[in-house]
Order: sequence, then C-alpha cells, then structure tokens
Amino acid sequence: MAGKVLMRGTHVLGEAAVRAGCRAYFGYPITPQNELPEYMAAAFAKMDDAVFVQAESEVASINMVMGASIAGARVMTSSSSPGISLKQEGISYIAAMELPAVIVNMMRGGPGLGNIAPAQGDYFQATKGGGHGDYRLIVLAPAYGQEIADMTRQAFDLADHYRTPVMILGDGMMGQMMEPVEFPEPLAVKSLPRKDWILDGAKGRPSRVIRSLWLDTALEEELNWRLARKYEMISRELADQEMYLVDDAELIVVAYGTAARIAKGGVHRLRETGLKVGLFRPKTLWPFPSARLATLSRHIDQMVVFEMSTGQMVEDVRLAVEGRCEVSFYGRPGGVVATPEEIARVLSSAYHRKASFEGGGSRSWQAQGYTNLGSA
Amino acid sequence: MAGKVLMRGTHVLGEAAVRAGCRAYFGYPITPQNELPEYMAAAFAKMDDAVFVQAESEVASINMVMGASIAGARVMTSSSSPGISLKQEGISYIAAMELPAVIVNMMRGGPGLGNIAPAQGDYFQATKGGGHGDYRLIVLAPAYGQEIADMTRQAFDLADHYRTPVMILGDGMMGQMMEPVEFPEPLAVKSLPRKDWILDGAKGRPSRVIRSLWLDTALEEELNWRLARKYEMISRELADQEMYLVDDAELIVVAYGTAARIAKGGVHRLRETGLKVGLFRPKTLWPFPSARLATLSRHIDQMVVFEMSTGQMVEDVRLAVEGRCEVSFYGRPGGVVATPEEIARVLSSAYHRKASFEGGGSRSWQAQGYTNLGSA
Amino acid sequence: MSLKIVFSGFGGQGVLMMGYVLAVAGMNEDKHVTFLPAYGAEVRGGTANCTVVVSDEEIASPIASSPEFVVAMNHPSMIKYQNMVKTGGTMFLNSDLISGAPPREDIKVVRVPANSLAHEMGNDRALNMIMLGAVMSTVGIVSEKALAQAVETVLEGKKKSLVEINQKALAKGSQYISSSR
Amino acid sequence: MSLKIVFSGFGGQGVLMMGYVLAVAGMNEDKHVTFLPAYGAEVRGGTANCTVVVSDEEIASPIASSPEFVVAMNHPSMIKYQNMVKTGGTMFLNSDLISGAPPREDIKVVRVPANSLAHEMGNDRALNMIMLGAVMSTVGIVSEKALAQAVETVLEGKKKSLVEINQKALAKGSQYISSSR
Amino acid sequence: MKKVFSRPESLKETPFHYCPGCGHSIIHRLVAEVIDELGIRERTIGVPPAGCAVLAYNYFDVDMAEAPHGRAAAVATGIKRMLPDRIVFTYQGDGDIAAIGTAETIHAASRGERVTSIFVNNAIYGMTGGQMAPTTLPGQVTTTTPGGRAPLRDGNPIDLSEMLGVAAGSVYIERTSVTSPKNILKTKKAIKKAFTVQLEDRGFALVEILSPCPTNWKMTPVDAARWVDESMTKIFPLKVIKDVA
Amino acid sequence: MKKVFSRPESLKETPFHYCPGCGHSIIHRLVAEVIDELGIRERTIGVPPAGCAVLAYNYFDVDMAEAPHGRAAAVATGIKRMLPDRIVFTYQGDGDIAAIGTAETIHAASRGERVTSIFVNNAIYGMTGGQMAPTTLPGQVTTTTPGGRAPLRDGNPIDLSEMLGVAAGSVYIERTSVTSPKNILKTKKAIKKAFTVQLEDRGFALVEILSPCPTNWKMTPVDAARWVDESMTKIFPLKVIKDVA
Amino acid sequence: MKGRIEIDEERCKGCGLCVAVCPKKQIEISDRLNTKGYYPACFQEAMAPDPDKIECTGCALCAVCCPDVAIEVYRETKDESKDKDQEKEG
Amino acid sequence: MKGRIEIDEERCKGCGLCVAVCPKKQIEISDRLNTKGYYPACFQEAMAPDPDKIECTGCALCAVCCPDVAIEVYRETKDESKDKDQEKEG
Ligand SMILES: Cc1ncc(C[n+]2csc(CCOP(=O)(O)OP(=O)(O)O)c2C)c(N)n1
Ligand SMILES: Cc1ncc(C[n+]2csc(CCOP(=O)(O)OP(=O)(O)O)c2C)c(N)n1
Ligand code: SF4
Ligand code: SF4
Ligand code: SF4
Ligand code: SF4
Repeated sequence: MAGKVLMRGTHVLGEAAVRAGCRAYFGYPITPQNELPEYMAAAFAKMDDAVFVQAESEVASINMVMGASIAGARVMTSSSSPGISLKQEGISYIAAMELPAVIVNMMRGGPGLGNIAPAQGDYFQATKGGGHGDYRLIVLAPAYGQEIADMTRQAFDLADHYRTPVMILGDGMMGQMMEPVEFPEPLAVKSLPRKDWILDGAKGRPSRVIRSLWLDTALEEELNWRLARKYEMISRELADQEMYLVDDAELIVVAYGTAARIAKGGVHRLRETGLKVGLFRPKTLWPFPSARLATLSRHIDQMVVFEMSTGQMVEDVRLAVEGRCEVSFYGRPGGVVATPEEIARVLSSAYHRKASFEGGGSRSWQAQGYTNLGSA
Repeated sequence: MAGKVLMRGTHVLGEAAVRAGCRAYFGYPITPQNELPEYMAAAFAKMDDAVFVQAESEVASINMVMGASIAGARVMTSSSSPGISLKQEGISYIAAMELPAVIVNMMRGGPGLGNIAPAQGDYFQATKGGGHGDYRLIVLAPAYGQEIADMTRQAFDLADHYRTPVMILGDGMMGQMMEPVEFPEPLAVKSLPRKDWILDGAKGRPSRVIRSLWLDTALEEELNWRLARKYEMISRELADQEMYLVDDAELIVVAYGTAARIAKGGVHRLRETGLKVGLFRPKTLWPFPSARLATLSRHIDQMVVFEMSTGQMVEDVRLAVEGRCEVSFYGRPGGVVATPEEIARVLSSAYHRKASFEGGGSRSWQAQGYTNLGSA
Repeated sequence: MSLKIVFSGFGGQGVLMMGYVLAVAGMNEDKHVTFLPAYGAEVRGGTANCTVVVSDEEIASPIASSPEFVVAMNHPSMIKYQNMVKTGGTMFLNSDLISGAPPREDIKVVRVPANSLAHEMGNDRALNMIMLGAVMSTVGIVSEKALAQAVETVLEGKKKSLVEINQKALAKGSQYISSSR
Repeated sequence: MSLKIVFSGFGGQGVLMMGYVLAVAGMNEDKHVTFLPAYGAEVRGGTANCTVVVSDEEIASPIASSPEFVVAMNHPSMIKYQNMVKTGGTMFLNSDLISGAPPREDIKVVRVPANSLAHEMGNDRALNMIMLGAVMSTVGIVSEKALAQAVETVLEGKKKSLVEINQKALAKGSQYISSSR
Repeated sequence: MKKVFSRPESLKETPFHYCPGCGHSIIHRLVAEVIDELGIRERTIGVPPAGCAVLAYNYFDVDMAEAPHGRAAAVATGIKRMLPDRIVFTYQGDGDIAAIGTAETIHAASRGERVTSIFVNNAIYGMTGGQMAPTTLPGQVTTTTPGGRAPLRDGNPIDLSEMLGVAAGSVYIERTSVTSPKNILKTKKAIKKAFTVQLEDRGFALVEILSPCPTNWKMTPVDAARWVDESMTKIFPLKVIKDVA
Repeated sequence: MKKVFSRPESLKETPFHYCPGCGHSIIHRLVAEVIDELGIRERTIGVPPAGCAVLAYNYFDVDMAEAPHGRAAAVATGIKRMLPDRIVFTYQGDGDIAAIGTAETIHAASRGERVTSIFVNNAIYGMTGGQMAPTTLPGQVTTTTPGGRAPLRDGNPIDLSEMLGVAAGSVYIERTSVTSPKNILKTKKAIKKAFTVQLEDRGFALVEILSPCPTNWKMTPVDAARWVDESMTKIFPLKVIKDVA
Repeated sequence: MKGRIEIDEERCKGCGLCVAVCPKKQIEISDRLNTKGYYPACFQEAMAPDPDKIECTGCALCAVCCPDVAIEVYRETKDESKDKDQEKEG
Repeated sequence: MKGRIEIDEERCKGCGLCVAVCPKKQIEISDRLNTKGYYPACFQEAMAPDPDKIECTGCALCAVCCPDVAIEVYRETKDESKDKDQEKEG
C-alpha cells in the first residue's frame, strides 16, 4: 500500500494499527464501527503472530484486552457508545493497573440505544472518566482520514510510553467516510521498546503481580497521587490543537472531529465575506488544550462552541476561558450533521450579536454566569 | 420505629426507601454497602407486595430495575464504585427512556478494585454521566444520617416527578456509621400519583411502547433537546446547598458528603481562633449550586475545595466562580479520611497565603489559569 | 471548484462502485475527495447510495444536503432525491427503469438508457460504468483518462478482460452523451 | 464537651454491643452520637472494634485518630491501640487476658478483670457490660440510668432475665471501680 | 368462499422491514397468532432485543418495552416480578441471547422466572451486517470469519438451549425451525406451549427457532431454507430438549 | 527421621489470611503442589478472582494478574492467546465464576480456550460477608436469604459445571471436595489432570471443588466439612462431569 | 375452483417461498416491480382468468410460509361446492 | 516412635481438623493463645515427652488436612527402624 489510497476511516484505523505493531484485537460488533473488527479479522487471519477474537460481549472484550496487555502485546478494542459504556469498569481497572491499551469509540446518537448516526454525546464519558475512581484517558480526536492514520500510530506509542489507556474518539461519519490516506512504514514488533513489567512467567526472576487492589489506604492514596502526577505530566506534554485563522479573529468557533471540519467550512465561507472568524480545534480532548485557549481568550471577544451534542466540551472551554470572553454554544445532537452553511449563519449572527440562533439549540454564558437562549 | 433511633446509614437508607413506597430492589453484593441489600431482603421478606432479587450481576440488576420501573414500581438498586461502572449502559437507557429509578453508590477507593474505604472518586461519573450520550442524573449527597433518610424520600419523589434516574451518592463511612435518625411516616403506595405511561398490558387502551431507539435523527435530536430542557428545569428548581458561616467569611471551604462534615469541623475550630472561614456544602451535586457559589465568589477572596479524591468537583466550583476568586484544592484520595484538625491546618495556611499544604495533595487555580502546588 | 454527486439505486446495480471509481479518479488527479456510503439500517431493503465530493479545497462535509448532481438508477431513487437537487443542478436518470421526470423546472434532466446500452455491449452488469461515463462527460471534473485508470485501481487483481469491459462502458456512456447532443 | 472511645477485642467478646449501648444511651440523653464499626476485610481474622463519639455539638468525624479512651479486651487490641491514645487519655485493659501494660507514661491505665468478674456473676458472656460499667463510672459522659435504659432498648424483644443480667453487669463494673478507688 | 387465512389481530398493519424471506417475519406472525388464540393480547408485555427485531414494537399490537442488547431476560424479570399476572415474553436473536445475554438468560432460567423466550437462531449477526454469531457453524463464512469459522480460533457453536435445559428452573425448552409448512406449524405449537407454561405459572420456557437470514447468508430464501434443513440441523437438531410434565 | 511432608515451593512463606478451616487454604496448597510436580512454576500465570482469594498473589510464587470480579476467564483468554506456550489458570469462587462471570466462563469453555479453571464452590459469598451465592442450597440461610433460600423467590442452585460440560470446547470437568484426606488427594489428582489437559493443548478444563466456609456457614471447621459431605453433595454430586479422551 | 388466494402485491417482497411451496404451482413471480422495488408474486387467476383452469385448493400452504403476511386464502364452503355440482348437473 | 510431626504454632489457627483426622489421637488443641489470638494444636510429644508413648506413625493425614500448612511430618527410615530393633535386642 504505497502512496495515497482511498479508504474508509475504520479501515484506515485498522491498517494503521497493524502498522503500529498492534497484534491483538478483541471486540464485539456494533454499528457504526463493524468494518474495523472486520478489517482486523481479515488482516490478522493472514498473520501468524496476531490474535483476533470476537468476544461474547464488550465486557469480555475489554477484559481480554487487559489480559493481552498484561502479556505485553500492543492491543486494541473498538466499539460505539453503548458498548463503550459496558467497558467502563474494565477501563478503570486498566488505568489503575497502568496498562497500555488503545480503545476506539466511534460515537453514535444516544443516550440509550439511540441511533447509528454520527454524534458527539460521549465527550464527558471519554474525558472525565466514565468509570469509577480518579483516572484519565488520553483522548485523541481525529477529523480527517490522514489524521486517523497518524493518531492511531500515536495512540499505541503514547499508551506504551505512559502505560495508560488511550482512546481514539471518532463518530459514525469519521468511520464510514473514505478519504485519501498515506500510511507510515510498518513498525517491526521486535523493534518496539521492551516491557520489563509484563507477566510472562517468573523464569529466572522473582514472580510479579499486576493488581489494582490496595486495601491499605496509604498505598491506595499513593497510587492515586502517582496517577495524578502522571496525568499532570501528560497535560503538560501532550495538549494539542489546530488553529485556523485565529490571529486576527474577533470570534472563534471551537469544535472537534467531524463538527470541526464542518465548522471550518463555515469559517471559510465567512472569511470570504470579510468576517474576522477563526477555528480552534482540540486534537487532544484530554488533555484539553486549555492553556492555548486561555491565551486566545485574552484578545478575542467571543467563542462559539459547536458540538454534535447538547453541550459537553463547552464546559472545558469555559474552564479555560474563565469568563475572559463570552462563550456561547451551538449544538446538533442525535446524529444530525449540520452543514457548513448552517454554521456560517450561526457564527455570523453571533458575530453580529444576534440574540438567538435558528435551528439546532444554543446557549450562551456571559462572564457573569449562565443564561439559556432556549433550544430547538 | 417511632422517635429517634440509632441506625447505620445503609439501614437508614433502606428503611427510608420502604417508607417512600419503594417496593422493588434489585442488586448485587459489594462492600461497603452490603447491609443495604441485606436490609431490603429482610424487610421485603415480610411484605407481600414487595420484590427483592439478588441478581447475577450489576448489569442484570440495573436492567431488572429498568423492567420494574417500566411496570410502574418505585424501584431501587445500590452498589459501590466498580459495580456502578457496570451499570452505566443501563443508566443511560433508563435516562433515555425517561424512567424513574433510584440508584445508590456508596463510593469506595478506586480506580480498579481499589479498596473498601470511604472515598469520593466517582463524582465525575455521577455528575457528568458515566454512560454514553447526553443525559444527567440528579445526584444527592447526604452528609448526615438524618439527611440520608430525608434525601432517600426525596429521591423517589424526584425520580417520579421528573421521570429520571436519581443517584444517592454516599461513601463507605456514610453507609457504615450509626447516627440517631427520625423517620417520616410511611407513604401508602396507593396514595402515590398514578403513572399513565407504564406498561401493564394494553387493556382497553392502545398498546404502548417504551423505547430509546430513534433511527430518524430528527426524532433523536428532539429527544435530546427535550431531555436538555428537562435538565435545565431541574437545574433551576433543584440546586441546593448548606452554607455555614459564609456571610462574613474571607475564605470558604467547599466540600460535600463525608468530606463536608470533616471540613465543617475544621471551620469550627478555626472560627474559635477568630479566622473568618466558612463552609459551602453542595447537597445536590447535579444540579450543582453554581448560582449561589457564583454570588459568593463576588465578595470572598478564596475558596478551598476539599475532596476525598484528586480533584473532581473542583471543576464545577471553577466553572461557577469563573476566576472571580482564587480556587485551590486539597485532596485525600484512596480511602484516607482526613481529620478536622488537618483541614483546619490546611485552611489556615491557605488563609495566611502559605504556598503549599502539608500531607495530602493540593493544587490551586489563580484567575489566570492553572498552577500545580505539587502533591503528596 | 468543488462539486457533490449522489449516486443511488438498488443494491446490485453497482452504485457504490460508480462513486468509488470517481473518487479514486479525483484522488489520482490530486484533488480533495470524500466518499460517503449510506450504512447500517438505511441499507436494509436493498437500496444503496453514496455521496462523492470532489474539490480543489479541503472538504468540510462529505454529506450533500443539496447536491449539484444526482444519479438515479431506479424509480424510488428519483423520488427520494428529486427535491434535494440544487437549483441549476442536474439529475441523471436511468431511462430504462424510470419513466416520468422530477416535477421541477429549475434543474436539468439527462436520460440515459443504461440497461439497454449495457445489453447492447453484451454485458448487463456494465450499466453502472456506462452511466458514470455519461455523467462525467457532462460534468467533467475529472479526465476520462483518470477514470479509466481508476477502474484499473479499483478492479486491481481482477481479470484484465473485466477491466477492459468497464473501461469500454465508460467510453460508451460518454459517446452516448456526445452523440445525443 | 465531646469524647471519643474505641472498643476493641476478639469477635465474640461483645465489643460492638458495648459501643452500641453507649451510643444509644448518649442518644437518649439528646447528645450527638456516632457509632462506627470496623467493617469488611478489617474484620476477617476475628478481631472486632468500634469507635463511639459522644458530644454536645455536631460531630464532624466518627473516626478517632487519637481517642481519649481505648478499651482493649485482649492483648492484640492493646498492641494495636496503645500508641493512638491521646496524651492524658485512659486505656482500659481486660486484665484477665492482658498482662503487661502500654509503654507510655502520658496515659492512665485502668485494669478490669472482666472475665473473672463475669465468672463471679455466673455469666461469662456479661464481661462486655461489666467493662462498659467500669469505663462509664470513670468517664461518666452518660448517666448510669441512661446506660441501663439503653440496655433495654438494645435487647428489646429479648427475655427480661437477660436484660437484668446485663444491667447487673453494668452495676458490677462501676462498683469494681469505686471499690478499687 | 370463506376466508380461511388472514392476518392475526395482535399484528399491526405496518409492513415488516425485514428482508425478503426472513424468518423473523414468519415468527412474528406465529407469536401474534398464539397471542390471539390464547386471548392474552391485553395482558401481554413483550421485550424485543437489539437485533433485526429491534423494531418488533412496530408490529406487535401489545405493550412493548425496549431492552439493551442481551438484557431482555433481566428486563422481563423486572416486569414479571412486579406484574405476576401479566404474560411477559422476550424475543431475541442468537447474538442477543447466546452471546452478550448469556448470563441474564441462564440465570433467569435458573431462577425459574415465569417468562417465555422466543430465541431466533439464524447463526449470524443480522442487524450489524453478518458477523459471526455464537451459533455460527464451523466453516461458515461471515464478515468476521472471512475464511470460515475455525473452531480452534473462533470457538465452537454454543448449545445454549441444552445448557438452559440443565437449569433447575426451566420447564420447557424446544428447538424448531420455519423451513416448511410442517415445521412452521410445529413451531407455532411450541410457541403456544411456551406461553401456556407461563399461564400455568410453572417456570421458564423457551423456543429456539432455526431461522433463515438470506441476506447475510447470501442465499435465496428457498436455498436458505434448504441450508437450515441440511446444515444447521446437524449442529442444532430439532427436538424437545426439556419438558417437565 | 526424614521429612515426608512439607510446604510446596510454589507457595510463598506468607501465612494465609483465610479463616480457620477455610477450604481456600487447602486448595491453594494443592494447586501449588501440582505446579511443583509438573515443574511449571516459571511458565505459569495465575488469575485470581474478586473474592476471599483476591489476595492469592500473596501466596502463589508465580506471575499473578488481577481480574475484575467474574472476568478471570476473559483476562486469562487474553494472556493465553498472546502466550500460548505458558500455562494459565484462573482461581475463582462460586459468585465470581457462576454469577457475574457466567458468560465469560461459558464462552471461554465454548471456545475451548487452553485455560485451567479452579472453581471453589462454598455455596456463599465469603468475602462480602455471607450473602446468597448462585450455588447456595435451598433452605440455606444467608444474609440475603434470612429465612433460607426459597427457590421460588431466590432461584435454584446453578449447575455451572454441568452446563460447561455441554460446551463443545471443554475437555475435562470434575467436581470434588476437600473434606477428608481421601477427597483432598482426589482433588489434587483432578487439579493435576486439569493442568495436564492444558499442557497437552487439548482445551478447556475445570475442577469444581466443594469447599467449606466455616465463618459464613457459622459452623466449626469439622461440622462444616460434614455439611459438605451430607448436604452439599446431594445437590452437587462429586463426579467426573466430562472427560474427553 | 375450490380455492382462491389474494396476494397484496405491495406487501410482497418476491421471496418466492409461496411459489416453491404451492403443490399446484398456482403462483408465479411477476415481471413488474412493485413500488418498493420488488417483483411480487401473483396468483394464476391474474393470468388465466378462466376459473376452471384454477387448481388452487385453498390449502393455505403458501400463506403459512409467507413471511410478509401478504396472502389471504379463501376456500369453498360445503354448500358452495354443492351448488357447483348442481350447476354441473343442470 | 515411628513418626513425628512439628506444628508451627504461629501458623496454626486452631481449626481442629488435624485433631479430628489423626487416627492415633496424637494431636490436641492447647489452651494457650498464640499471638494471633488462636488456640493452636500441639503434638503429644509436647505433653508426653516419653518417646515410647508416642504412637504417631507419620501417616501425614493431619498435614494433608491442615489448611494453613502448619504441619511438617517426619517418618522413620528403614535403617532407623532397623537400628531400633537392634537396640531392643541388645
Ligand atoms: C451493548 C451493545 N453491543 C452491541 C450492539 C450492536 N448490536 C445490535 S444487534 C446485535 C446482534 C444482532 O444479532 P442477533 O442477536 O443474532 O440478531 P439478528 O439481527 O441476527 O436477528 C449487535 C451486536 C448493541 N446495540 N449494543
Ligand atoms: C463488579 C463487582 N461487583 C461486586 C464486587 C464485590 N465482591 C467481591 S468478591 C464477591 C463475591 C465473593 O463470593 P465468591 O465469588 O463465592 O468467593 P468467596 O469469597 O466465597 O471465596 C463480590 C460480590 C466486586 N468486587 N466487583
Ligand atoms: S438481515 Fe437477516 S435477520 Fe435481518 S432482516 Fe434481513 S434476513 Fe432477516
Ligand atoms: S469467609 Fe469463608 S471463604 Fe472466606 S476466608 Fe473465611 S472461611 Fe474462607
Ligand atoms: S411468500 Fe409472500 S412475500 Fe414471498 S413471494 Fe410469496 S407472497 Fe410474496
Ligand atoms: S489443621 Fe493445621 S491449622 Fe488446623 S488445628 Fe491442625 S495444625 Fe492448626
């Protein structure tokens, strides 16, 4: 597969995983990400050092991931919203045991069974920890096919480097859409850094234990602060974003993933009409690029957060901005995909300080707290 | 059971549930809340209109709760951290189907298996939605035995009134500690408001469906905004807090549940030494009493958030305060229970603008963003 | 320059391949392209459709709420999309399966008897490439050469004869348009 | 006025009942009280302990990191708590099972031969109320009457004789202290 | 002439969304006919799965509750325990009941819940587009076993019904198919019996129905029926697995 | 005189935290003896449960991984699939394996995972303080069945091992007890065989061991052993349930 | 003509199960698409209007097999058949 | 004295299983608590130091049953027993 190829997002992710040295996949089917396990099944069937298991459930698959990671493998699982909810206990354990793992969530409309259309309602679950206890996931949010390839490679490296689970957060559209992609050279599994903590039998060394139980509260607190320090470090080292035409912008739209590319289209159109608008796209949702956004908030009048949900990331934006500029929100939840034209209209009416937006649903926060502009 | 009785928190919760008309309990054992299912088993064994089922797992129990609620019952389940993670898919469905249900989480040390000591690491999971999609739980956080009784009654009423799941968020200590409690009179189940939406067989009426699947994205979006409006209403109507000596306070400590009563002890001691400190205790974690806190932030220099975690509610405090006063954090995660003396020391050193605190772990946020003062 | 085409029809009419070939051709000419197939429950019931965007700039959304061009290979598809086509846009109809026309004055309609032309060629399954050839000779955002190449890429590994048949079909489709001008 | 007592010993020595009776007595005298038993894994291995706080004000924490009073019914419990007792505090030891004393100058130690006294009474299981009686006659935050009542509440439904035995035991415990003054 | 065959009352007019020749359609009709014949339409509550039959509530004219994938038995338990005099049934595919729902189903049977389960075994994940099911046959090609199911790698087909037969609380378990008028009528009898067991308050009853999925098997409906008779029944023999008098 | 009985190598010196007379202690020793005798200590990886045996890694001197409650079979699958030449065993209580872990266990068996499972059936939830287990006997008093387990309300004891016998991928399933020297030695033989099956790469093997919990049964260790022999074996007969040559 | 069926062509998905099962071969798949895009089954009658050519016995096997409940079946009642016989005689 | 056992009194939890199983009744529960608070089992020898009174055969049944691996068992070797016999003769 040399040069550019046209592939759907799920397949791009699968191929990038194989090239990143992923040799274990455990999952359970769910739309809209079935083409990923299907790709892994086909790819691994041709390799003799790789394992694909279609588990009996998402709960089983996340625990198989735990086992494979304990055994030292670069391992991945994937699902979509309801299936990811079922993995929460396992994810909390994996984080607590400081095991590397890559977890893919191709979000669909929710809550509940919802639908299979692209949505962004799982931001909180991904970034604040849907599982119990103090832990974080590194959350990468690709917006383009090429980025899926690049971030997948990055995800496996980060997971091993920090010994922590990493989530790739996409949506049905990211997964189904085909775009031209170029892949990096495959990594040789042998070339990957050795792991001296895995369980592979106590041959010529003391036996090891990998655990998350610390009945002694002092030890449990120690674990909690060790994790907290690790997360601090990650926050400093990893936060990343795309900034598009923000330098002279009076208004910027903040969006990630599919919503961001649509918002970018909106910004593009408005710039043609001379409006000073820009885009801020977090590429890492956790750690959230707060520092950068905080800096921007000093010389920008307002930010419009656009999400395919009723408003989740907007909280992290407000945390970063801390009232230094106006923050308003525009949302299209439930699998509805807004058009660039629609976003352009929303932004220009915000730009011209129109009170409320057509369609969708919107809210805004002035420096003095919270007001609701009603919703569609 | 007339007049004051001395009971442990889990039993208080169970008795209050029975008196609130709860007639169905589905759960799975986990320390430190086993005395609650044990109480329900004993109580319901004596009643012929009540159902206790020890399910095969937390996943099964939350889905049995779904069924009992669909059939119109006042129903409850309870667990502790890891078990609550397993319920996340079901909780998302229950919220999406707009079913009333009461879910109890007696938090323990985490992440992972952690330990069975009291902790507050599940705040994010409870308040931001650990499950997938845009939904919220009403989250009540009792700090005293009597409050467990009162909030349990309230929880069932709110669940039915708003047709939404309500969580009672306690911890191992809340559950195990005995305090004097007085119970309200039992409610007669027949006296409870009729539910005209339940499934009990389509006798003399059109057949009904209770569902969360909306393949048509327009309908799914409609559901999402309907829920969003419901949550807005709840935020306006329900946010509640205890404020102790805040009027003249220069520093207030913000804490909930067990942490709050300890913090209150600290405040008490400092007041005796003349320091102008107070306590702000959210009684509802969602909706978070942001408006009140925002108002306070206008004439108070700093707030110290104390949690038995590495810092979660502190984000909601910062969202409410939006940089209007300094916010710093002190945490004891992992099941460690701080003493009032310890909190007093922390508060007074903050009061005297000492940079860092002894023990535990701490951070502080100036108006200009984020700094870390290191952690134990 | 940017344009959006929707291809639609029954499953088995090779609708997805039409879009795929076009997208590959666009990619090979270093344009920005996206290809979005309908998926999941939409598909059940045997209808298929996909949206292709070819553009000189980065593509914001792969979805076409009002496409410039719609290709309808059967009657239900015409019904489904006739009101979505952008004013001034064009609707390509497989006249063998579609009698009647969309009730609109503001769009062009091009009829192509894809089934019959395919039958003439002695290859009924080639109707999709015939239609694509016809569409492209009208729209012309990618070169005929690029399309022919794309067919090779898409059918990589398949037998040579099949590739040639499909390339012939592309040609036949565009001839049909030129000759009927 | 507020005080914290830890009761500790083997399971079966009625340690939890001591705390429970005290807490109920405190409640009946309208004091603030908390009772916190050790739970879960702590318990396995057959040791038991609980902490009671009785206070005129709202109680911040039911946990005693440095209790004013500790009651140790067996040797392991003395070892476990001897360093936690607050300076100036008192440790009550069941002298029948505990020889030796905590290595501290800054706390008082009261020895009560609970087992033997219970045996004298002809009821070995009453050792816990005997110890409680002894403790309370020293500490005296709740009245003897309240304690006696509390026993009734706690043993509600049990046979009257049992109640009386336990009340006698309370009395015997406090007599032991006064007589040994 | 008089009408000798027409649409059951308990079935709404809505046309099925199922593919041509799909067994779900036949089974829906049979369940509706049984509900009619037992006269329980107004006291029946159904719990459909996540699966192709997720929209069953569009077709059955009885109260219907949704359940998360695999949890129908637990949801049904919750309903039945609160309303013991109502008739509660679950309708589940093989992935729903025999993969993700294994524990809920086995324990409902073990508890002897008074619930009737219709288990539609089409040896594939239909709704999600043809992945391997726990009941997929050795060698069968699916989208996650492109080279055919290899038991050593992909595991063996699971005999859930036989396992349920072991459960002390199950009263009646039968495996049937819908590949011919004869088998269809047998299936209807089995469904009727499974509902009757509940009406008689005797315990858990389940009918496993071998059912064609022409779409994902990539066969014509007629060939699909033949494949059930010739291949599926070898691994899943049609029989009464348990019948406690 | 020469030492004829002493502590196995694969057991660390750490004293057990288990209660007096607890079956877990005996079973730990047996597993360690088998690991010694097979000479596989350095290539064995164990997966303990959430349960009283959660701290098993304090006792076995082999690599040990924790698993969430009930998921040992899935964790073991992940390990074994990546390291096929290592020996992987799970050690689970009845609640862990037969309640919350039902699906993971049955599917590991159905897939024929090369894993050995030690299933300690003490008819109760020990670690959490004596609640009903899926294996609790009818009439048995537990903290969640204060009046004794009433099958109509609380369900019946589950025969997980018999169900696992139905699974095509299971090779060897036996039920034993540790109530006498004879039974203890039989149990050791069974454990050895279950490990051998894995060494021979033949499939899934499990030994269900009836094991006393004097603490939660509120019996002396001696009475507890008698109760196993007289009551438990009536519902859970000691026998080879499956043994594929 | 002992029996007769009516096929709802809009419900029919042309699966062909009825065609395969009809012992008298009274059903065929038509070559006209219905609006859903399927080629529906149709009853002899539609093609051969002459009642005497119809062999349908109203056995209803087709209806029993029809997944989409697209078939209604009618059968001659006793008296109807009597009348017929009389016709014949008369 | 054919056999002998050593009981680690600190490991012993006094469960009494060895006492129950010993065919020669060579084991008793002592009345002294160990530091863990249990009454450990002890071997005859401890009470009756006269070797000839010891009937322990070293059958190891106690050790097999001991949950806490608190028992080590020793048995006379062939030559040892020979020596003894000679003693007797001499
Ligand atoms: C938790 C969760 N996991 C996965 C899915 C996706 N899903 C829906 S139906 C289904 C299986 C469908 O197969 P089956 O149960 O055999 O029913 P069929 O469609 O074949 O009738 C799956 C995996 C889901 N909805 N929820
Ligand atoms: C998800 C989850 N649910 C519940 C628990 C609490 N828990 C720990 S062990 C256990 C069951 C113990 O019983 P069993 O498996 O029979 O083992 P035993 O202790 O009797 O040896 C339970 C319910 C948990 N740790 N995690
Ligand atoms: S996919 Fe299969 S099971 Fe689903 S509707 Fe179509 S034929 Fe029926
Ligand atoms: S509680 Fe029961 S199983 Fe657990 S250690 Fe004690 S005796 Fe053993
Ligand atoms: S069986 Fe029914 S759906 Fe199938 S072809 Fe005949 S009439 Fe049509
Ligand atoms: S069996 Fe072991 S633990 Fe039990 S009494 Fe004998 S020596 Fe002690």
